[in-house]
Amino acid sequence: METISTADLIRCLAGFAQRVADARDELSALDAATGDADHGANLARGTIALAAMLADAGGQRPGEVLRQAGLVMVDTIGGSSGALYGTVFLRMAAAVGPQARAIAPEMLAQALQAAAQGITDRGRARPGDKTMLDAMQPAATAYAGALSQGDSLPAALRAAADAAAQGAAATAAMRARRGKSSYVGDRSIGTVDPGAASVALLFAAMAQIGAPAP
Amino acid sequence: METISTADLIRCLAGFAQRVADARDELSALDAATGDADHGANLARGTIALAAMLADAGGQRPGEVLRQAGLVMVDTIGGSSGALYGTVFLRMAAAVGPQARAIAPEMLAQALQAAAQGITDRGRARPGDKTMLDAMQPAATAYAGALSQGDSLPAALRAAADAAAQGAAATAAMRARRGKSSYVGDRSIGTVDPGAASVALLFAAMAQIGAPAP
Amino acid sequence: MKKFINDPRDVVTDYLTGLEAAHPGVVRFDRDSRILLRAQPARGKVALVAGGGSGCEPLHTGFVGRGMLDAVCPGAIFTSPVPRQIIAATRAADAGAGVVHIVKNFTGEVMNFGIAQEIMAFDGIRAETVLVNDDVTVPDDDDSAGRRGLGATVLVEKIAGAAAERGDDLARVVAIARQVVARARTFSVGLTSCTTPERGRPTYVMAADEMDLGIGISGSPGRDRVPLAPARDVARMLADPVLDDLRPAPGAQLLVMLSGLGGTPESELYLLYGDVASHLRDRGFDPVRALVGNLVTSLDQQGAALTILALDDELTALWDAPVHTQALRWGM
Amino acid sequence: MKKFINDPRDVVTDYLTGLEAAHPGVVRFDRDSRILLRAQPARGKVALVAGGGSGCEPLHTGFVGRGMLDAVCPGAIFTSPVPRQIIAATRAADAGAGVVHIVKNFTGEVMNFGIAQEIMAFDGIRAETVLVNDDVTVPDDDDSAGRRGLGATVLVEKIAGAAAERGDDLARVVAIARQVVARARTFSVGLTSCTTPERGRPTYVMAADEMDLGIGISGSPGRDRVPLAPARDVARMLADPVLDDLRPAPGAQLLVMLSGLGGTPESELYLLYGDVASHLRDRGFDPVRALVGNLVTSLDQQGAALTILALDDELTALWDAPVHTQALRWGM
Ligand SMILES: Nc1ncnc2c1ncn2[C@@H]1O[C@H](COP(=O)(O)OP(=O)(O)O)[C@@H](O)[C@H]1O
Ligand SMILES: Nc1ncnc2c1ncn2[C@@H]1O[C@H](COP(=O)(O)OP(=O)(O)O)[C@@H](O)[C@H]1O
Ligand SMILES: [Mg+2]
Ligand SMILES: [Mg+2]
Ligand SMILES: [Mg+2]
Ligand SMILES: [Mg+2]
Repeated sequence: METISTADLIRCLAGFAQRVADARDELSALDAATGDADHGANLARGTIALAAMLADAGGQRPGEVLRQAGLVMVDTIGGSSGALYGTVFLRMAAAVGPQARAIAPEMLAQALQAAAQGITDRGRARPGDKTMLDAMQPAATAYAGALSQGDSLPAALRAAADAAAQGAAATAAMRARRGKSSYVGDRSIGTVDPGAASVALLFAAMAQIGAPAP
Repeated sequence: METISTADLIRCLAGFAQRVADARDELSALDAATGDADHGANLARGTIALAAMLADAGGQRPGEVLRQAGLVMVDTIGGSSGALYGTVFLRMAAAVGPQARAIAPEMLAQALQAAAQGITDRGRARPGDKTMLDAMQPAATAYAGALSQGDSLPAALRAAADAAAQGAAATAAMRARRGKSSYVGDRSIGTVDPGAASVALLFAAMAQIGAPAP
Repeated sequence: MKKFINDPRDVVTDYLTGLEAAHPGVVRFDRDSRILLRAQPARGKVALVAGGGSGCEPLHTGFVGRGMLDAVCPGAIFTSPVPRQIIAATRAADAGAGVVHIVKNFTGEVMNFGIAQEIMAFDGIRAETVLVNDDVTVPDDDDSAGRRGLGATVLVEKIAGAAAERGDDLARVVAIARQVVARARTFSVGLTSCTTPERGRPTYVMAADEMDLGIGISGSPGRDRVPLAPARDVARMLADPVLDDLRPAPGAQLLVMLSGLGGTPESELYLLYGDVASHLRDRGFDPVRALVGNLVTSLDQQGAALTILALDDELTALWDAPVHTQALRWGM
Repeated sequence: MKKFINDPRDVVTDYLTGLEAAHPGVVRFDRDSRILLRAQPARGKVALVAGGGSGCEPLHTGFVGRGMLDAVCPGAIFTSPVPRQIIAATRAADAGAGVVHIVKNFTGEVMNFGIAQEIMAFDGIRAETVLVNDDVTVPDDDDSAGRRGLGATVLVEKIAGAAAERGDDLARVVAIARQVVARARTFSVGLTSCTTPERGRPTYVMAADEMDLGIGISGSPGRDRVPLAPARDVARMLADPVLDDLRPAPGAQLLVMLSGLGGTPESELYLLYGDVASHLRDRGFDPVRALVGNLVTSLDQQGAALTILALDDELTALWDAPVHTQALRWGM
C-alpha cells in the first residue's frame, strides 16, 4: 500500500465511526470529570451520520469524501467538537484538493499538519492546553518524521497512532486552558481530555487501513 | 391521692411535654409512613409553648390551666393535631369548669369522655378510623370502668394509660378513614397512627402523676 | 439535606422576608401576625383570603396581589395555619364588602378555618367558605377525609379574584368560585419523595424505577406505586382519571394546568404538557388555555399534577383578566 | 433517572412541541430546522437571535416573543447548535433592519456562530455579534476559555429586546447590549450534579455536606468544592465575588437576578434572595429590581446563580418595558 484510495479512506472513516460507537460512554465519562459529559454522545451523533454518508461515497475522490465528512460533522455534532472535527476534515480536504484520485503519503503529512493548524486557528489552542491538539499535533509530527526517515505509509500511520495515543494519555497531567475543562482550574488535572482521546481513536482507525485485513 | 390538684395537673402536662420532646422524631417517622411526617414537630411546637405557659400557671385552678393549655395548642400547632388537641383540652376545661379547686375522679371521667366526644365532633372520626380517637376513647372508657369497679384514682389512670397504649398499637392493623393517612387507602395499613401514639403519651403522663415520685 | 436555608425553624419567615424584598410593590409581609398582604390594600371589594401549610409555594403566597388574593396566612411546613393567623388575615383583608375563605379540603385546614370562624363570629365578622376538593384520587365517599384541594385552588383564586376585582358582590364571587370547584379536577404523580427542612432526609424511599400515582401535596406517599413510565404514558395516566371523573362535554374547551411539584424542571413539564395536550385532542377536547410550571408544590419533590377546568365564556374571560402577583402576571 | 421524557434523543424536540402547544400565541416551532420563532414575526425592527445547548431552559426558548428574542436555535442537551440551525434562525428572524447574534462565550457556541457567519457572508447576510461573558469564576486572562456567558444573557436579551422593539437601529441595539454585558457579572453555586437524559445518572458525585463554587451551566463541576453553608453565608459567597469584580458605585441601583439551576424550588430561591438583598444593602447598594426563579438552568441541578447589573435610567426603563414571552411577562 503506497497511497490512500477512496476505498481506504472510507474504511478508515467507517472504522473511526465504529470505534466512537464502542467508546461512546467512555468518552462521555471522561468529559464528565471536568466538562459536561457529552463528548461521546456528540461525536457519535456525528459519526453515525458520517457512516450513513459513506454508503454513497464510493464514487468520489478522497478530497470530496473528506469535505463531505467535514460538513457532516459540522452539521450534526454542534458544541466544540462539531466545529473542531469539522475543521479537521475540511482542512484535510483542502490540503488534498478536489482532483487527487488517491492521497499520497506526503500529501497526508500536509493534510495532518493543516488539520492541527485548523484546530489552533479555530480554537486558539496551544500545545499543552489539554485539548484535541495534544493528540493531533504529536500524531502529525510523528507521521511526518516517520516518512522523512523513510518509513512506509503503514509504518508512518502506526507511528502517528502511537503518538496520538501517547499524546492523549499525556493530557491527564495537564491543566486545561481551553474548552469547558478550563473553567475548573486545577481540578482539571488528573483525567485524560476527551477530545484528545477521540483523536487517538481517529489515528488508530487510520493505522488500521495500513494493517493487513483481519 | 384522691383528686388532681393544679400542681398535679402541671406535673402531668409538663411530663407530657417531656415525653413529646423525647418522642418527637419517632412521631414524625410514624407520620412519614402514611402522612406528611410532621406530627412530632407539630406537637412539639405546642408542648414547648405549653411548658412555657405552665411556668405561670401555679396560681390558677385546674379548669383554667386546661383552658389555657387548649388555647396554647390551638395557637401554636396548626394542622389537624392543633385543632384536635386544642379541642381535647378545651372540652376537658369545660367539663371541669372554672370553679373546681381540684379535679375529682368522676369529674375526670366526664372530662375524658367530653374530650373523646370533642374529637368526634371536630373531626367526624369514628372508632376504628385509625385516629387519635382510637387511643382516646378506649382510655376514657377504661378509666370510667376502673372507677366504677372501685379502683383508686392512680389505678384508674394506669388502666387508662394501658388502654390508650393498646388502642394506639391496635391502629397498626386499621385502614385510615380520616386525616391525611386516609388518602393512601390500603397502604395506610401496617403502621401505628401518629396521633394515637401521641395520645398514649398523654395518658402515660397522666398515669405518672398517680405514681410515687421517682 | 441540601437546601438554601438558615435555621429550619425559620424557613417560612425567611422565605416571606425574601418574597417581600423581591416584590415590595406587590406584597407586604406582616411578620408579627405572619400573614402576607397586598402592598396596596384593595378598597370596597370582596376580599379573598387563603392559607395552608407552607412548602407548596407559590401557592398561596405567590398569588397575593391585584386580580387574585388579598391576604394569605401561611402555616408551618405542611401544617395548616393556626386560627390566630387566619383571623389576622381576615381582619386585614376585610375591605367592607365581605370576605371569602378559600379552604382546601384538608382536615387541618378545614378545622383551623372553622375554629377561626367560630371565634370571629363573636365579633360579628363573617366569612364565606369556598371548599376546594378537586383531587380525583380519593373516591367521593365517607371512607376518607374526602377529596383534597389541589391545583383547582389556583384556578379558584385567579378566577374568583378577577370577579372580586371587577366589583362582583360577595354572593356572586362565592358562586363563581364554587363553579370553578365544580368544573375542575386534579390527578398527580410523584417521582420522588420531598425532604422537609425539619427532618432533613426524604420522607419515604422509592425505587429508581417506581412512581407514585395519586399523591397530593405535603409529601405524603401516593395511593398506588407503579413502574416508572415514559412521558407519553404518564400523560394518559394523569389525564384519563381526570376526564373520566369530570366528564366534560365532547369538544369542550379546557383550561389545562400542569404543575410541577417543586423539583421538576420546567422543560420536563413542557415536554409532558405536549403529550397531555395531544392526548386531550385525541380524546376530542380542546385545550384552549394552558398554565405550565411549578405552581402547587411539595418543597423539592419531583412529579407533576394535572388540573383540568371545563371553561365557559365567563370563566375564560375571568381567567384572561389582568393579574399581578409574584407567580402569575399578565395584562399589567 | 426519573424524568418526564420519552426517548432521550427526542427531549429537545418533544420539549419544543410542548412549549408551542402551551403558548401557540407566543411561539412557533419550526420542526424541520429545529428553531423556535415568534408566533407573529416582527416587522422592520432589529432582530435578536440566540441559541445554545439545550437543558438551560427557559434560556433561550422561554424568552422568544414580543420585547425579547425573535428566533432561537437550540442545540442538543448542553451542546451548542450547529451552523445550519443558526443560519435558519437568522434568516427567519431577519426583518430587514439587521440581526444581532447574542452569543454566550462558550467555545462551542462561539465557534458554531462563527462558522455560520462565515457561511452566511457568502450570501451577503451579516449579523452583529454580542458576546456575553459575565462569569467572574474565571480570571479574565488567556489561561482559560475566558469568562462564560451566564445570567447576563437574560438581561441582554430583555434589555436589547426592548431597545429593538422601540425601534432603535442596529448600532444602538448592539451598543445597549454591550453596555449590559459590561455592567453585569455572575457567580454560581451548585448543590448537586444534574442528570442528563443521555447518561441517565448524575454527571458527578458530591458528598451531602459539600457544595461547588463557581459552576456554570451544562452541569460541569465547579472550581472549588467547599462545605455546605447556611443561606446567609451562601448569599455572601455569591454576592462578594460579583461586587468585587463589578465594583458598582457606592449606593448604585442594582438589578439582582437570582436564578435557580432547575432543581431548586422557588421558595428556597426567595429565601436566599432575602439574604442576598440584605447583604447588598449592608454593603451600601440599592437592589431596586429583582428577578428570582429558575431562569438559566442545568436540567435538574440544585443550586443558584447570582447576576447583578448596575442600572442606569435607560437600562431601568428598558428593563421595565413590556415583554411577553413564556418565561418573562409584564406590561402586556
Ligand atoms: N479551544 C479549543 N481548542 C481545541 N480543542 C478544544 C477547544 N475547546 C474544546 N476542545 C476540545 O473539545 C473537547 C470537548 O468536546 P465536546 O464535549 O464534544 O464539546 P463541548 O465542550 O462543547 O461540550 C475537549 O475535550 C477538547 O479536546
Ligand atoms: N378527622 C380526624 N379525626 C381525628 N383525628 C384526626 C383526624 N384527622 C387527623 N387526625 C389525627 O391527627 C394526626 C395527624 O396530626 P398531624 O400530623 O400533626 O397533622 P396533619 O395531619 O395536619 O399533618 C393523625 O395521626 C390522626 O391521629
Ligand atoms: Mg462536552
Ligand atoms: Mg402530619
Ligand atoms: Mg401536616
Ligand atoms: Mg457540550
